[in-house]
Amino acid sequence: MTTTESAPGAPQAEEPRVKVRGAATTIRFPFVSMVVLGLVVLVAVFAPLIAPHDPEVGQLSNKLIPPVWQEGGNSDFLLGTDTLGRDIFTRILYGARVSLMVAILATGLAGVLGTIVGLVAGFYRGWVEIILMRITDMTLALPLMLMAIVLVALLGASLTNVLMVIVILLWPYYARQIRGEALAISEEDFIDLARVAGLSSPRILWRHILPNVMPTIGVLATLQVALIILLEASLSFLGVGIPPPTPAWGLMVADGRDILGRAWWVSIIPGIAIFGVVLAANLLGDWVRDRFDPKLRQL
Amino acid sequence: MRRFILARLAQAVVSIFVLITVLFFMVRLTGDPVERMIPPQVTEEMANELKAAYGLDKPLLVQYGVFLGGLVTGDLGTSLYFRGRTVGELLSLRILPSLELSVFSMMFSLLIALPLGVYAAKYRGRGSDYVARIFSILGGAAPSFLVGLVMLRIFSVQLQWFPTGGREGLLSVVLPTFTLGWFVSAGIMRLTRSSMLESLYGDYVKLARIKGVRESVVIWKHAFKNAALPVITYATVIFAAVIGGAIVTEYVFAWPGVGSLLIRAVIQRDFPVIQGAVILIGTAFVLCNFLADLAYAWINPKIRYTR
Amino acid sequence: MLLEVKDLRVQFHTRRGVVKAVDGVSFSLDRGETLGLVGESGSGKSVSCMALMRLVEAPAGRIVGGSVLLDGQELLDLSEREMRQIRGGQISLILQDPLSSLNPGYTVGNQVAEAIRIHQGLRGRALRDSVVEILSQVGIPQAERRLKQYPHQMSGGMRQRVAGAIALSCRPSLLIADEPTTSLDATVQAQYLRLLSELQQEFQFGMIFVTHDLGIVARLCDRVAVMYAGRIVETGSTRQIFNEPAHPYAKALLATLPSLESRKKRLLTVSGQPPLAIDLPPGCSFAPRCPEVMDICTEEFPAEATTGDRHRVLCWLHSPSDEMSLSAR
Amino acid sequence: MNDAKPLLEAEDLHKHFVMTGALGFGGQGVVKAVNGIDLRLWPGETLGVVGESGCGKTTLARLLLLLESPTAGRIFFQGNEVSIDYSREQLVDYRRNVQVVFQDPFSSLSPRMRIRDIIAEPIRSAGEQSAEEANDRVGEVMSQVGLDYGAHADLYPHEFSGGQRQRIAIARALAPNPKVVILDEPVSALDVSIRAQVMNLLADLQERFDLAYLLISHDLSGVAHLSDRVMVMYVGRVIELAGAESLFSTPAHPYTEALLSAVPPAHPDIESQEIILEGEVPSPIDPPGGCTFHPRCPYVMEQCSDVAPEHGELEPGHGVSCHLYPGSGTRSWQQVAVGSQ
Repeated sequence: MTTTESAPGAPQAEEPRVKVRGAATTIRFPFVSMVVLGLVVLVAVFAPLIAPHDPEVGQLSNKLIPPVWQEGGNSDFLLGTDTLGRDIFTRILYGARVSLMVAILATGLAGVLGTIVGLVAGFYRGWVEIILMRITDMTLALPLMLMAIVLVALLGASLTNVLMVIVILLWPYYARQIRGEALAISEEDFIDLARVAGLSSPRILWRHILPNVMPTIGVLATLQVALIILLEASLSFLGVGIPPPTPAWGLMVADGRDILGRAWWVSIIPGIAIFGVVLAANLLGDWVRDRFDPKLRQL
Repeated sequence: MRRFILARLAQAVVSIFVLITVLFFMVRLTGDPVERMIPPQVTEEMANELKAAYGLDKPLLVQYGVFLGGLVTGDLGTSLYFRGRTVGELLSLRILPSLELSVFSMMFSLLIALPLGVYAAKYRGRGSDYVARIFSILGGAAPSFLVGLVMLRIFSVQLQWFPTGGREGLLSVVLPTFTLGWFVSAGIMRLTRSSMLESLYGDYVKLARIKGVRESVVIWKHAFKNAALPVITYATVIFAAVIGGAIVTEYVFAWPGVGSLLIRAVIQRDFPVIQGAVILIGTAFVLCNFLADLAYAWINPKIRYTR
Repeated sequence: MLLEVKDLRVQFHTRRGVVKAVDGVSFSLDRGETLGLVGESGSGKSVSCMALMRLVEAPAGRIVGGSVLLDGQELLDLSEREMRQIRGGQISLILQDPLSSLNPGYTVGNQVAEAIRIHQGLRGRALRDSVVEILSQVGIPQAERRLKQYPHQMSGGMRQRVAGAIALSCRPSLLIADEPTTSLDATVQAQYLRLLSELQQEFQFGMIFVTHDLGIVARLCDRVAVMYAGRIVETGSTRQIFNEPAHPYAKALLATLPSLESRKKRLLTVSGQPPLAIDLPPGCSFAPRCPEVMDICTEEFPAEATTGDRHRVLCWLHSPSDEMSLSAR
Repeated sequence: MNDAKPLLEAEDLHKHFVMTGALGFGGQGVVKAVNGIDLRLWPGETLGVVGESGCGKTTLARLLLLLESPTAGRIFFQGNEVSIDYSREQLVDYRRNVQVVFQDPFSSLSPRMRIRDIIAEPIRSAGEQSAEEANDRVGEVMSQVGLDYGAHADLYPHEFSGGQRQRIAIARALAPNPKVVILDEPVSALDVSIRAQVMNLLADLQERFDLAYLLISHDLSGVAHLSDRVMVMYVGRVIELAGAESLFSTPAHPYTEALLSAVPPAHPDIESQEIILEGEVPSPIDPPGGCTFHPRCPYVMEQCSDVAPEHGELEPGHGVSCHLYPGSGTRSWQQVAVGSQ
């Protein structure tokens, strides 16, 4: 703690502070991203209505049919079938459910947990902060993918475990960022003024700090959605994520790995689905960040 | 400065210790490794014998002590799958290939990302900026297993330019390096670009121009040196990306590194090997972070000159 | 005449429209003379200064017209390469904040040396001696020892002296000081102002001193130019402006100064706020706040009225056709 | 003015901050930001506090606002001791009566609250008024500072200019009907032409509601214009305290003298005698021994580096801490004037 006596200040602009500078690159509203993500949500919700086949059971007689536009394709199986004769199109639709569910739940849980920890650590100084931040830093000091692989492997591959592990590994990102924000906001004069007005600490936290970190939480959440989808897909691909026969995209990519030469579509089509969704989520995240919280551009 | 180094070193050691401890107890508490491994038809007697052979019949804390003692002497235990081979032996064969892949990809991504980031910032909003940003956006969104598989399909299966896997000769390193390097460079480029933008608008850059310094010197000497600071700070993120990406990339290309050993051990439930691999990768990760901190302190005179 | 600026115009293209940050600025300056450039934030003072060095942030900002003659040489026509020789060589600038204007990554010695190396081509021992000399000249004690220090190891006053050393290291004929003392304490500001005048005595450079503090103008400057919304609304000798301000805005600025003498009396005020340069009212930009506003003020921009002794004003109260009457109405 | 008891009183206030190393261990020193300050603020008066950076004036304000707890010393309001450690109920009365306006009009207003809620906050937290009464009060204070309730109450801070924001901050401070308002550099962030508007407003409000102001500023002319008495601080201590006219016309302490001379004159024809001090304000981490001003003092004597001078009265109402005036007043004004030749 040091005293900061403000130096005789220069007069500041009378006009509202102009936002130039930094990475506020004009990213236009990510219309395409919104359409893609909206589509994925719709597909996920209505998968049972749209899907032409059963996602988990196929007929071996139908195995490895190429997509409809290739020679030997069959309009019954738009995107072809896998080694067990399951319709890839159907599995992609159902796979969207898995990806979205993991992404939304993990983002939400990690966000709530991290925000609480971050706010408490940023506002109440002393040993509470030290302990919380040590735990946060310790978790952050571990390689994400490695820990995810090992934890899921130890706990056993299941949807719940994947979700839990992702939350355990990702909440510290919120906690650290939110704590920093909370610290910065605590320095603002309006917090002192709220004290002078007689507000209690919990009230200040609720009325003044939380509303001002909300944009950051939103930005982090949008950015993490993409990361989580990618992480879940990688885990499933490695065989330590969602267990078969659930149609998870990562798992589907792994299915076709050994027959890449003969049947590229088994791997590549779900891979493109992952890529598309992650790309859309990333672009949206970038836009949200630049629009609402340019300070965070380094994430 | 010395104090700073010592403090960071202590932090790194504590991190590694916590990692090891947590790992040990997690492995033991999530189920007896031998029981998970042995086939159901094995009699209890044989199982107990096996447990005794691996020292699993002793109390947990004693096991922990033995485990720590083993660590100190470099003994990481024996593999459950490859009978009779020690974990240390298995790992030592894998370290060099892993190191090779990481170093190649890191160099590749730095060579691409730093200049790209700098020029994207300088020509912000123009052609080269867009090229750079598309490169990084795609790299950040494409899962490395997909990139790897597409590469394999096109360059190995179709064109047969490169081997489909393994580590034989220089050619075999090209595809894994690109796959891992692209993913990593996406992050570095974004960081470099944004921190360059910040420093290009700084007053000291203005002052350099006022002094009549040439534009290229303004950019590389004045702006870049300060822009590099946050990039180094975020080296943590970058190393995490290399190490995480390396596991997947090694697996896709059947690269004989620690990552693919780990995945195989996970599938085979070979717990001593998992433990060993995690300790190795985790330690490397923590050490890299420590080195990044040092580099940061060394570049940043504000830390260097505060004892 | 050392410097002659005629009808300088700078525009910024922003998403909200074209900002005429500097809109036809003219003034001149002799060697050894100090011009105080006074105005509120956003009036275009700093942009004008950067424009003199042709350092308006591209691509948003552009010098769209006018002429800048330094020793008779048109700066706006020079190539970028020739202009680099002028910057730091013949024209120097001291920025407002000495903390952010020095590069945190290099030693003080290195940063002072850079300009000398570029413009005078000195190397090695000679360069080092020259750096030490200029640092001592700006009053940095034990300059030799300071060479290896980083900016963050110095106090604010010392840093601003270093900035001064960088600016003066190549003996410029024109020094622009953009509010160099606003971040300094009063007693340190006094030291710095004294230093600047002493150095000016010695080197006889012309100086443009940008400030919002009329007291500094009174103490330091020979002449004053008052800026409002991108234009110089009045310029003249410091005495003329302080004794007989002609433009209502200049009058207002002087009248609003608090002091011991004004104790417990009401200060005169100008209502309203300075306009944004983006949507300037038609006619005179000051008209909406002017206590002496007339019909014509909101319709047409006033032409310049001038008297013989370089006292000029942009105001309908002083019609250019008549003999200028400074005690208007 | 002096017939009543002082409203706000501070007795030998100290605030020391312990500096810790970058990683949180190893004490690196103690910043004596405020180092023994006595202060009395009477009803309806303006006490100016001037000093350069690091003199402790902002810390003093934070202590008086009960935002920091003093390392030593006591604070009284209307004769009753107050402390940051008191229960909320006991503090309500103090919080309502002692309000503040800070320097930065941008940082003072929470960006995500409407003006109405910002101004109402200090009334609501006291919890004595109904929502309607609070709203009426908001309208009342807004018109007192020259804002339009109908047009402005539902806007957010970013829709206002700096000058207007400062008016909002003043309205908020006035809302609970305080007796004391601490003004921490209230106009220094504003443009020159806006400053005068806000200073007039402050003077009007003071007269209308009989407010006591503690005006903290580095701007001597502003302080001279508004203050009845002025306190000069240097590195955590009060070195001179006097009525404004007396202080500005006959400063006693060499530092005050230099500080006044450092203020540029209001007119080019005023021949001011400049006293240029050597060096800069010392850091409060490791201030010089004895009189903290001695390394820069033009009249420095032997004892100055060893013994810190006592605060003594030169004449009633004019106190100074300086060895030039042993036993306060033995060395006359004329002698000092001669010394400065």
